[in-house]
Amino acid sequence: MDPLLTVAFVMVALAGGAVVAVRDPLEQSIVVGFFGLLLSLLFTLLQAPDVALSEMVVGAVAFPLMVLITVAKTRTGRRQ
Amino acid sequence: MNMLPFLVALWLLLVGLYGVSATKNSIHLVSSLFVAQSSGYLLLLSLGYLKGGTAPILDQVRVGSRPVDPVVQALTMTDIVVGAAVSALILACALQAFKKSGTLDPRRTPPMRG
Amino acid sequence: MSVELAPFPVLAPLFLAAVLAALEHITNRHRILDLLSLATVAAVLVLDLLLLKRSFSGTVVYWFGAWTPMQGFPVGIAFVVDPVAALLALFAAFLTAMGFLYSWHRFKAVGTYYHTLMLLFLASMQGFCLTGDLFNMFVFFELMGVTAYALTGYKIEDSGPLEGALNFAVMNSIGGLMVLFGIGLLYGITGGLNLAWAGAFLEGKAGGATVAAAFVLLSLGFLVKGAIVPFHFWLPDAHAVAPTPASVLFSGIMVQLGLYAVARIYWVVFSDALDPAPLRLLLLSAGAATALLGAVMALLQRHLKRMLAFSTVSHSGMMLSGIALMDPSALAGTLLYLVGHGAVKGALFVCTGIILYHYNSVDEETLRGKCLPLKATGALFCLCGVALAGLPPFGTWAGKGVLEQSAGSLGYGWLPPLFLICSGITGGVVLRAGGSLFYGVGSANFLSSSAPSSGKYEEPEAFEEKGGTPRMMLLPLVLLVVVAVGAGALPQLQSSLAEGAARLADGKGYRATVLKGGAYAAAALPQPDRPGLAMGVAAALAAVAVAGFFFIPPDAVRPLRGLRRALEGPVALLRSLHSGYIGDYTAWFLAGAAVMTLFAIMSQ
Amino acid sequence: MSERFRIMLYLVSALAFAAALRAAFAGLPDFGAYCGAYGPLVLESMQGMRHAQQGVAAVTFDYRGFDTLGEEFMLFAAVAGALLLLRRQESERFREPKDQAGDRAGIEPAPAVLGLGLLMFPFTLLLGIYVVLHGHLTPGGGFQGGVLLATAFYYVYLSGEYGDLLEVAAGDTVARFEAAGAAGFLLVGTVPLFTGHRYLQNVLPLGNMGEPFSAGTLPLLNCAVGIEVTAAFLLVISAFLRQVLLIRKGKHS
Repeated sequence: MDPLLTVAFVMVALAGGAVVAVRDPLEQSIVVGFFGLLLSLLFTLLQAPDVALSEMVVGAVAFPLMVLITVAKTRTGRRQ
Repeated sequence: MNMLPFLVALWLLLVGLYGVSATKNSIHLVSSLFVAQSSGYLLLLSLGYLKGGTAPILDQVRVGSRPVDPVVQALTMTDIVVGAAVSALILACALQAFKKSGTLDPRRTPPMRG
Repeated sequence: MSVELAPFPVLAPLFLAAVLAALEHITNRHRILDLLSLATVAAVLVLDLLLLKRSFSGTVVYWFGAWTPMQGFPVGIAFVVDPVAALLALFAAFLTAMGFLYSWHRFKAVGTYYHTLMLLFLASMQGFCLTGDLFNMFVFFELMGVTAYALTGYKIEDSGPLEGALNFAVMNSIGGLMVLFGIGLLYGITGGLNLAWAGAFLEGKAGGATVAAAFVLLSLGFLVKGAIVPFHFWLPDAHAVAPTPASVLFSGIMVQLGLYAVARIYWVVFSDALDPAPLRLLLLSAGAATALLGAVMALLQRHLKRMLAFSTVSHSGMMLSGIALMDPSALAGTLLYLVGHGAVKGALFVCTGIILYHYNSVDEETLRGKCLPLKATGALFCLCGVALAGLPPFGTWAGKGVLEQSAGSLGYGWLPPLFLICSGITGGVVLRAGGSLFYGVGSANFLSSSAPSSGKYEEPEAFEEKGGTPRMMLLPLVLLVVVAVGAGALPQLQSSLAEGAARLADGKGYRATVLKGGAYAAAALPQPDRPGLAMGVAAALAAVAVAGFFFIPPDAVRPLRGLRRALEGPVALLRSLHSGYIGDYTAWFLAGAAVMTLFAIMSQ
Repeated sequence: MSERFRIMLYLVSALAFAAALRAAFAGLPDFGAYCGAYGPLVLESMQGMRHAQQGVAAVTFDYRGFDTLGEEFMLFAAVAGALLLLRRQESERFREPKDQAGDRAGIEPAPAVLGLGLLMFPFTLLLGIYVVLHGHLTPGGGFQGGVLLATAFYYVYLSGEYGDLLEVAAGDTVARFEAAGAAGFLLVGTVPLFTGHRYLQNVLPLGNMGEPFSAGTLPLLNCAVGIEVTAAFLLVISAFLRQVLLIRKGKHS
């Protein structure tokens, strides 16, 4: 197997573990974005540019954005 | 045989579900579920991969190499939409529930017991 | 060339859902939305009826985009309409119509997407029933899920619905993930997504671990929807808090569609590749455990909708046991039972909806004796209680009778007594609640009064008006009871379902019809025997006995006091299992998944 | 269930499940050696029959177009559901959109951010439109381009004009665009029915391969999806944003 692919797979596995291991939602939203980015990189290596683009816009932009907004709302709620 | 891709998919599934199972925060839960869902994408794409293959776009195929399976890629794209839709709904639920109970901890706000 | 009808039961509600969403902002839209959505459901009902009629003369195969099989390989998506698919689609449309009738003009739907979501839900159920493609099934499974989560969380003023929707969404997404893994494995082995193709590819080959795992993973996903132990935890959390029309659909058909999917993929894809004996054991034990646990948990509830939800769990287990026998006549009985149960359970949920409409509560203890003015509702509620137990001539009686006969002839003599116990208990708790609510019988009962979920005060879901129950709420109730009677009383339905079940169970015939396009050659079936009355009457008597047991004041009789003390421990344990915490549910899910997958792989 | 028991149960089951799936994976084709018939059949037939060169787009919008219809409506349902769940509770009230005090971080956007936002807006907009329109030729398509387009509008938010953006997104226009996109996909599929063909059959002129107007209905469906997805993401994200920016706790909750 292509060493580049192997590295990408291992990185994704590690990043996935990191997302779960990080307990603070705010930090987690950043790690999730990073995980999404790595995934889309891996998908590019797997010759799936369409999927990579989808994963980029969803996994690295839209999903972390929604998480961030929810974190923002729930934090302000605590202060009120 | 090389099982690494499938095992990574399995790892993402189990670690994601672990996050769901041990979660103390609904937002953490959604992110963990997101990790679990990406295991499905990985499994499908790894299945359809061809060694030395190229993307299934015909004007970009190099001479002597074959394009990889386009079907699994289409399936994965559908699944990504599914994941996004479900995550948005769960986040919306968690957000509104937070307003009622003042906490994101699903252990302290079970819908019902017993 | 005449227009083929097959895609329209999906397309019509999808289109109207988009139109209604665009109309959400116009003023005075309440009546327009009600009218348009009811008209759509009526159109779907007619379409499904026509499809059902056509499917009896031959399975309808519709290739989208005219992508008929290429060199024998299906590259497109097909709808395959056989009698069972059409019948379930028809029943789903009927229950949706009842839901819309119930919510007619009164439902609090200001500035929300209630009609849109209900129509999308209808479309997804239609697609799920009619499709012959595995991935398409997954798409509709998820569409069904997404709309159902939103409908569950409809009442955002309460925290129960939101948390219930969250648990529902997470568990079903995990189930969906299992389906996706199953699809992946199957695609890896067979290279196709069409059910018939995958079945034809596997036919005659040795099964092996991968095929067995594919079957179990697919089933796991659908069994989550079917609320089978230990994947059932989400159901009471969600069904108990959803608005009434959604509860009718969830308990009446959505859960059962999960079981239908298991039956469909088993017969079409795996029946000629896997050894049926261990799978039968696996599904049968899961079904029996579900039936028992659901019944016992229903006994322990005072929250009416939660009690009905647990009763759905129990009945779902009974239906899975019927499917697990892997026999056409047992399958016919199960289908008949599905229709009978769906109508009765729908009627019961409409009754609780009416109670909620008048009293803003669904708590058995709070409402004790307070519902006396609701005479018609009370009578129908109690009637549905005995119907749920399986009193002749309700559909539940006929279905269970057929099922019990075939279980006996297949050598599973222990199933009929199990069914008797479970339907006695689930019917009995309804009678208990009916007695105390509408007639003020009995006093605080020692099993359920300590239940932590009471439903004492619920947000109203409809605009209340002065006077009695609106006629438009009683209409679906009456119609549901009529259908429940009709399902059992008409022998034609039984024989049609026997034919439908025989065709569902004929994997080879299905594959040939889809792949080679040949007309389906139906084997001549003997007229099935009508089920006996004895078991039905016995179950109804058991229900009355269970209800009567709870009407005895527990402190008056000495043995009851001892029983109460002896039961405290086990009851507390059962309650603590249903903790409402999603982390627990996930752990149980994975435990069940591991046991089932390992067992299936080792036994093949 | 105690914390420790739950984790133990999970770990033991996870090990067993992993062992079972590992055994199941052994029966799969080797990584990189997949030889299923589906993909090659599609890739061979799409050139001649559809004048299409993008395999994934051909599968998504033609061979398995009906799946994509379900997928569109799933997004549609998610939007309806999110708007339903994120509606204002009766106990809550709206506050003035211009009110900067209170719980928004309260920092005026730096000029650089403002400038960057204004600069990025047209650029991302164009990129999004390009990705949608070339979905049947290059990687990308209605979905990816749609999300990009929605992102473009959020650069406006970044440059501080969120009041205007939320006003636009809250109105009917975006919601109608979304409905139009979803219904448009569905209706494009019904056109062949009037000439006696199948639903979603690709009956439009096929054009020359590689040109913007080729492969029949593919560009049209891509555009419908693009409109739907743009509007859907605008609606969902603005529903979330409204929670943070405009909705306040009422006095009695």
